[in-house]
Amino acid sequence: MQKFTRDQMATLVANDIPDGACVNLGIGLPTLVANHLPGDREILLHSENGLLGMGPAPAPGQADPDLINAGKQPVTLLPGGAYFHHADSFAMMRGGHLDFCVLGAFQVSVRGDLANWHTGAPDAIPAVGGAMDLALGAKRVVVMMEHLTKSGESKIVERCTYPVTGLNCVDRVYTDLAVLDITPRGVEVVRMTEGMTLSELARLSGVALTLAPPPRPA
Amino acid sequence: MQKFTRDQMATLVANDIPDGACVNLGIGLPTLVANHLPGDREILLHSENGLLGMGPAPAPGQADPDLINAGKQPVTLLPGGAYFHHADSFAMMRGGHLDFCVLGAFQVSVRGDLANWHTGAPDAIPAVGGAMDLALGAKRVVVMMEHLTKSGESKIVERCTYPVTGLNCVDRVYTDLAVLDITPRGVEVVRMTEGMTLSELARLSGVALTLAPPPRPA
Amino acid sequence: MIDKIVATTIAAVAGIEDGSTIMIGGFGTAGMPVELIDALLAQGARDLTIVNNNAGNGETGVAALLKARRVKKIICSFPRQVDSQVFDALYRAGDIELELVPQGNLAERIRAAGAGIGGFFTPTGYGTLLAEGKETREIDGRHYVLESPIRADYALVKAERADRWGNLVYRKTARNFGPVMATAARCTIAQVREVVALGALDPEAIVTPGLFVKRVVEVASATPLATPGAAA
Amino acid sequence: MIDKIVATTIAAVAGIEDGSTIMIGGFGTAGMPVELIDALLAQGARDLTIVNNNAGNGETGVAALLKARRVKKIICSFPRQVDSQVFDALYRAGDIELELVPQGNLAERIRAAGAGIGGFFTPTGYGTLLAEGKETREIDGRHYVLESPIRADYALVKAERADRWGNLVYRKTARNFGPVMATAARCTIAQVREVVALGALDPEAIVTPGLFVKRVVEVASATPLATPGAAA
Repeated sequence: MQKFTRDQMATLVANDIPDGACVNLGIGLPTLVANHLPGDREILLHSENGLLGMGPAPAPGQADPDLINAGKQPVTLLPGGAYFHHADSFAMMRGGHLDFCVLGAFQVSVRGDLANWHTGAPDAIPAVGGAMDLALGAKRVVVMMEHLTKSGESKIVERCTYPVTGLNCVDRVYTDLAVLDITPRGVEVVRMTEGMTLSELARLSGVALTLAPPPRPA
Repeated sequence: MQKFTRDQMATLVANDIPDGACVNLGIGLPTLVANHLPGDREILLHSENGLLGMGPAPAPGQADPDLINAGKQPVTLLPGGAYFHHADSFAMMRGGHLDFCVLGAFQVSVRGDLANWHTGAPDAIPAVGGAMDLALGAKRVVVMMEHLTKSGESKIVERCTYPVTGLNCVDRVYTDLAVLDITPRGVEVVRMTEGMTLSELARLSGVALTLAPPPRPA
Repeated sequence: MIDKIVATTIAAVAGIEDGSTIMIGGFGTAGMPVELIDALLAQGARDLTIVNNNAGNGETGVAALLKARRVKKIICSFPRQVDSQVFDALYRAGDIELELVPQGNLAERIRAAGAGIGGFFTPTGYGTLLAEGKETREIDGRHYVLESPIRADYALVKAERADRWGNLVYRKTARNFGPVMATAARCTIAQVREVVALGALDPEAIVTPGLFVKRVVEVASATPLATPGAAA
Repeated sequence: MIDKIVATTIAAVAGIEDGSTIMIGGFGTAGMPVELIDALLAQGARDLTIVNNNAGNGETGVAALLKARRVKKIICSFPRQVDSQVFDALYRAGDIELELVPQGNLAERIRAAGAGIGGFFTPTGYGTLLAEGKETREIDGRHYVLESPIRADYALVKAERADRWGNLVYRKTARNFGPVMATAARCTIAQVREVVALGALDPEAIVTPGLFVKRVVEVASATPLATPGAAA
């Protein structure tokens, strides 16, 4: 079975982000998107710990411990960037001022519920960070994740079995097998890996899928 | 009947403001207090339109239309002063961060209700501005007003007949006849004009008054 | 490339629809975007709801908009001023609707809209005419009124400097309502004294980050004179 | 004369009572007032409730306070990190109480306390475990949870510069929770890299006006190195 690589997934997401968008990239897989943003688009990265206009990682030896992203990695600030405090930063997200938010996930349900903060394991130490804010944090919330768990179960589910992060909040899911839109009509397939069929994808996913109108070539 | 002059009233208020206090002086009579602040105390003036550390009126010809107080009069900023936006400015007041707020009033009730925004006249165009915020706007809210209306009615009342600005919010009242504390035990007289007696003041006021313990010499 | 700079005030207000809710910055005339208001007057939109601290001074700015009968409703804290004759006449004639809001609640309601808050409990106004009919609640021994966010279609604000991303810094007390209004409108339009190069504004001192601003126009005109003598 | 500058970190934390609620700024180690925490450790107050985004990194700062068993409860958004071994052990042993709050709600609840707001409706967390038992409301078709303010007795924050009135400016993303925490405590204590003369801070760029700050201490030490690899 052919799969999108992580970089291919990141490229698919990056290409969908329009010029001028303000974007928050969640921790993990979504961070990769920054490396694939089209060079002819000016896209502003927001980090919820208080900056807009985030630049790339600093050159070796240039890291500033006071200039980090939400993953606590050293970053830089582009000319035109700005700093602000935590309440202002989350007000930007909660108030719907970001255009795009890209998140990782354990599960996404057919109605767009997101589970990405807690495995539900009874011995786990819970930690939520900004996950629940990010889930509602932009005009468009998209998820990047592998389509199947290591044991082959679909992460696209009828109903989340992990504790949810937010309800009805995901607009689109990018997996290593497909790009899926969560719509009021159900889950629609926007794109599949080469050789994948709708029926095979639906079988793997265990949920009903239809082709998105109009279908775009893969 | 001997009365405190407006400047004497302002001096009484000013002397009660401790060194280091942050103070908002309302429009009208309270503005006079700024001229009587003891020179050996550093007192920070707040204006709700977005500044702390307000200085005196500018020299003639030096007025800056972008630097005004809540009364829309040109002012200056002292070294150490700061500008902030309206939501932050009112958060300072509502959050109890100012030490003193000095207000004018139509009426103050024996339980500390304040009426100072509306005469209740049916043809009046209502305007509230920051009055209701200022009424709750400091750890200590004091009122400066004449004791009697022009027609001789007491402005210290059992119950406000004008529409109230805030309930149970006034701590002390400075009038041209007395200084009165609003306490859970009732209205206590802290100071009177020379020659005034408690019984005469109570008669003029139309409300029960007691001497504040310990009585301070006038 | 992001470039929010437009060439003229007319271009800046293009597309404002009849019936829009428009926030207008300023406290009296300090921070009032007079040239944007003039452009809105020329643009012709009507049946507007205006959110401003006041209800116009003299015959210019918000007052001119009122005088031209473009405004059906005003949400403000202090309409009555020594020079609010235009509003006064319309109000007495029943030709304009007024929603009077305590100034701090006005600022906080605008901030709530921008911050995605559905409502909040404020102590200001409790027990007064302006809280009549509103939900109240006692919390930890203090009385509060539930207030709702005020959102707008457009916000017209005046700032000192901007760059092409729409970052804004303000000048002195002309800042007032600008930063919160900029967050609460679908489309925020800023007039600034000076457009500067990207990177010229100190990232520690930017008051309104560019994501809140859709259009910027440079208006180099002198600041209008303040109107002394009016109350807040 | 107003002079909030104190000579030592020990003097800065003097008087902190057992059982206090203490907000501590910082996001990971950026903005964490390590030297003030060390002084608090030496001062000896116990049975503390700590409000911080995290629950300690490594063995210093908040982690050292936890390790010394001074903390009975922590209110935070992200306790579990690669280097949160001190918290993890206490938590698994049932030796510390945890109130887990989504990060944006944490910031907004602190802001609400400082702004005199009695409670607010937030969309964040609706329908999740962290909203269980909380009042909810549908407003204009969106679902919200009622959240309450978080107040503190003390706030310990780290800033870049201060003057004797207590005005603060911060540095880059070390700003994070500092400005809101400074508004929400009865007594805010700031450690700063540099104390400057009154008037040296740009009044347009002051982030925390002095009225929010009670004590300032200069700590010229180098910023501790960031801990890479931990999540938010």
